[in-house]
Amino acid sequence: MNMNARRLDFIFAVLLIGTALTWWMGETGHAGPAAVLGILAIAAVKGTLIIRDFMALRGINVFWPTMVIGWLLLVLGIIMGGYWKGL
Amino acid sequence: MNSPAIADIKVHHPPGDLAIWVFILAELLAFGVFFTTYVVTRMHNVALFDEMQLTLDRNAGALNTVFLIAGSWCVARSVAAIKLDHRAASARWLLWGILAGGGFLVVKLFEYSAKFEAGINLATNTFYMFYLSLTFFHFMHVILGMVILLAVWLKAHRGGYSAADHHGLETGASYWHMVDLVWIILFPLVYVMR
Amino acid sequence: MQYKSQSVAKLYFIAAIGLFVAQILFGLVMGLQYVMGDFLFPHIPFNVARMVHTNALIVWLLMGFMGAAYYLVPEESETELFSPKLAVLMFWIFLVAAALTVVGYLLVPYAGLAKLTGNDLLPTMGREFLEQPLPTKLGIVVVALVFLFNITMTVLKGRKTSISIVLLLGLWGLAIFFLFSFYNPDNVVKDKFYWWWVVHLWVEGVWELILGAILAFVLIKVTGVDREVIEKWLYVIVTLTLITGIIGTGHHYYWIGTPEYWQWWGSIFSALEPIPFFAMTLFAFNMVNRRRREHPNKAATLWALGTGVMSFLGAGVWGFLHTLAPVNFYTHGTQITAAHGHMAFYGAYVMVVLTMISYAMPILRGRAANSNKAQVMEMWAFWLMTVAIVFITLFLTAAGILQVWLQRIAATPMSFMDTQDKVALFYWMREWAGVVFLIGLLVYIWSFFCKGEDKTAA
Amino acid sequence: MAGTFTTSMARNIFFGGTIFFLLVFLALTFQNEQIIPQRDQRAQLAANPAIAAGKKLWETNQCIGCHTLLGEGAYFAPELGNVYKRRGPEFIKAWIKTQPTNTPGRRQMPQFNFTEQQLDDLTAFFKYVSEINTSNWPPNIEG
Repeated sequence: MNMNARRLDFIFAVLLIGTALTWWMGETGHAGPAAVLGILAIAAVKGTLIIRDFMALRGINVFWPTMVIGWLLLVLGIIMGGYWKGL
Repeated sequence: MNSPAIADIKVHHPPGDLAIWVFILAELLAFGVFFTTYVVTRMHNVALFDEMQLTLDRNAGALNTVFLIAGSWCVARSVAAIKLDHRAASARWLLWGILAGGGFLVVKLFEYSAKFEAGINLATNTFYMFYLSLTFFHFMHVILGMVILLAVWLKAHRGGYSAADHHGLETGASYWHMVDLVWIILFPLVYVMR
Repeated sequence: MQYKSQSVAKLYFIAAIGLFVAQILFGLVMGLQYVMGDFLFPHIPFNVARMVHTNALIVWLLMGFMGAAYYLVPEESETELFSPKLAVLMFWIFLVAAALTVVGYLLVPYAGLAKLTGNDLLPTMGREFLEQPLPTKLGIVVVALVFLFNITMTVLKGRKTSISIVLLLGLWGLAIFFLFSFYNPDNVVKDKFYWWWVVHLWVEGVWELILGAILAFVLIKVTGVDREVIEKWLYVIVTLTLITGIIGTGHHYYWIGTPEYWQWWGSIFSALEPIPFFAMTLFAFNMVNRRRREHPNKAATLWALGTGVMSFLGAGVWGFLHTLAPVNFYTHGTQITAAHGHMAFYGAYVMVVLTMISYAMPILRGRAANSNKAQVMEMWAFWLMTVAIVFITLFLTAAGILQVWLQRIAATPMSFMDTQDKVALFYWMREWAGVVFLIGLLVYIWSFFCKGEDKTAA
Repeated sequence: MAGTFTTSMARNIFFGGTIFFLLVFLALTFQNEQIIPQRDQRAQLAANPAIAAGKKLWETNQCIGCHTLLGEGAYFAPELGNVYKRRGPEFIKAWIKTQPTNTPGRRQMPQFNFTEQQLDDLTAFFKYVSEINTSNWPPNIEG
């Protein structure tokens, strides 16, 4: 076991918790702006972890993480905007 | 093993071949436009989308999320292993990643067959047009990702990658993580949020 | 010229330019018929002029592609052509078939031509761009297959470069998708659906591979940039082309009886189609900026850069303007489509063939580049034709916008013919721009005969 | 290692990506074939041979060289996909019979010397096309 592998395991655990949380919010019928914001925040965290650690864009030329994380935040932002207008 | 985590060394390019990254950006753009279209269309059909969303199998969606992040994790571990030159472990992790992808496909096929038996197709209504289009497009990406991983595994299995040279492995891994990343948005958007 | 057999390309290029002139002349006839409806009626009705205009275009572009392939493949493969004789024979068969077809169009009423050429055996005629009689269609298949055999054998016996692989793939795709022109079901929806497998998958699919390969070849030659660099980017660009363009076919499936999901798939993927064209523009400029040598043929470089810019404008921007389903609902089947068609064909395919001719023709005539005087003249032709096509496009776009407004959006919509009268001014301006185009073309041809101090021998 | 960009990888992605998107397109085509029977009026086509005869007349007289049909064709003369609804069968037949108008300066349509039978076939074809489900295109009856 090295540092890097342990870190990956930890991130995997966080991703599982995030997924369980999203699923739970769906099961318990959470709806409305607060729920959407919460679910999108979870997705943002999960996505960022995947991009930075699994895709290993952490610590490389800023162009790449900016593009991919920028894509993630832009899409999530658009979704938030769309749900804000039509909930 | 206490060698330094190699991923922490500053490098200027993303892991894998630059060509796959151009492809990944193009794919992300296509999915991004697809998601945006979904959101805009939903704004005009909130009642329909909210009603139809309840007919989806959320448990299957969540289970598939687990499969994909597990698959992504396995492949990340495979890359971590090869960086320490643990070739057998790397190949093993890769195989687990492919199996996780297979799990995703099986669950998805059960989900689809239930929908098809109910006579649902792309012309059923706007929500199902999006549900089927988005998930099918993504489904095909999972298959493509698995094909790539399989090709990578064949080489890894023969010990073809090493700590010094694992360019192909990283290329395949980057694509596979992209498939996971897209689902991280797709699942809450189509199955959960209302 | 490195290989003797490359010289067959010359025949193809000359015939291509000849048909180009015919295309433009008939275009001017049609343009005049738009405003003087009875011009040349009943001798050359509009439909006949249009058939000659579009079919001449297709045939001369095919001739240009074939000539380009015959020039490019021996040099890339570093070997003589498999069979130069076969290439010459196919040229004459193709030219005679094309000439007979045009004569048939002009002298025999179309229904009579159909009867005469055995259309009853397998009805394939009378669909847009696929008007050719059955024997001509079969002839195209034979010529294409023999051509492909010749080229493929050449590549197989020599060096296999990325450029020749992409080119071959494009040419094979061209031949394969043409086979759908023989499928003509009674069901109009299916007829139209598979008709696009020829038309769209040609111009927004495999032809772009040919375009990319030719452009990459000329860029290597005129800039001296490493083949490695250019070939990598060629692959990236053609990848982007096909991943957007194949499903982009859906933008033709909005209103022809096909299911509505195509509106979404078609809009999304065709909206991404400008990306490969933009990449191509960047590619062309980037390579020219990084050039390692000053090639004496300045005109060829100008055409290459022009292809990058004009294909992006014509195919990319003007395509995007009306590709989204909610917009296309109003613009489908109007002059907007015609505007896009003119600039896209010129910017992408006409210009790339002229790029190749501009680069190869001086070498085929035994010099590295034409004299300064001839090049200046060729560049004048470039600007005259390019500016003319920009104005043709702008005027047709204006006519189209007005047409959409009067006929489709206004509270009391006008009839088609009344609308046409209202936009006549734009048609007149388009016709004058067309005259400028013809002048540009004549200057272009003149530049071949311009004497002057030749640049160093090839 | 990180940061390379190789021709062979670019080529593999080109082939892989192309095959992939071709497969997606074929899947969409497969679905298309399953749905169009609800939209393309094929029952009419099977029941009435005049429609196919009319389509052949439409093709062998190269009508598409001036007109559009469901928005595709030349843009020189009116849209005929919905002409049956716009004008009705009698007008269509009378119009074709009286061509050309010979009005100076006006766009001219040739005289095709159709028989009554052929005119009926053509109108049957126009009726069939006008009933295809085109997602409400054109925006209005003028085409």
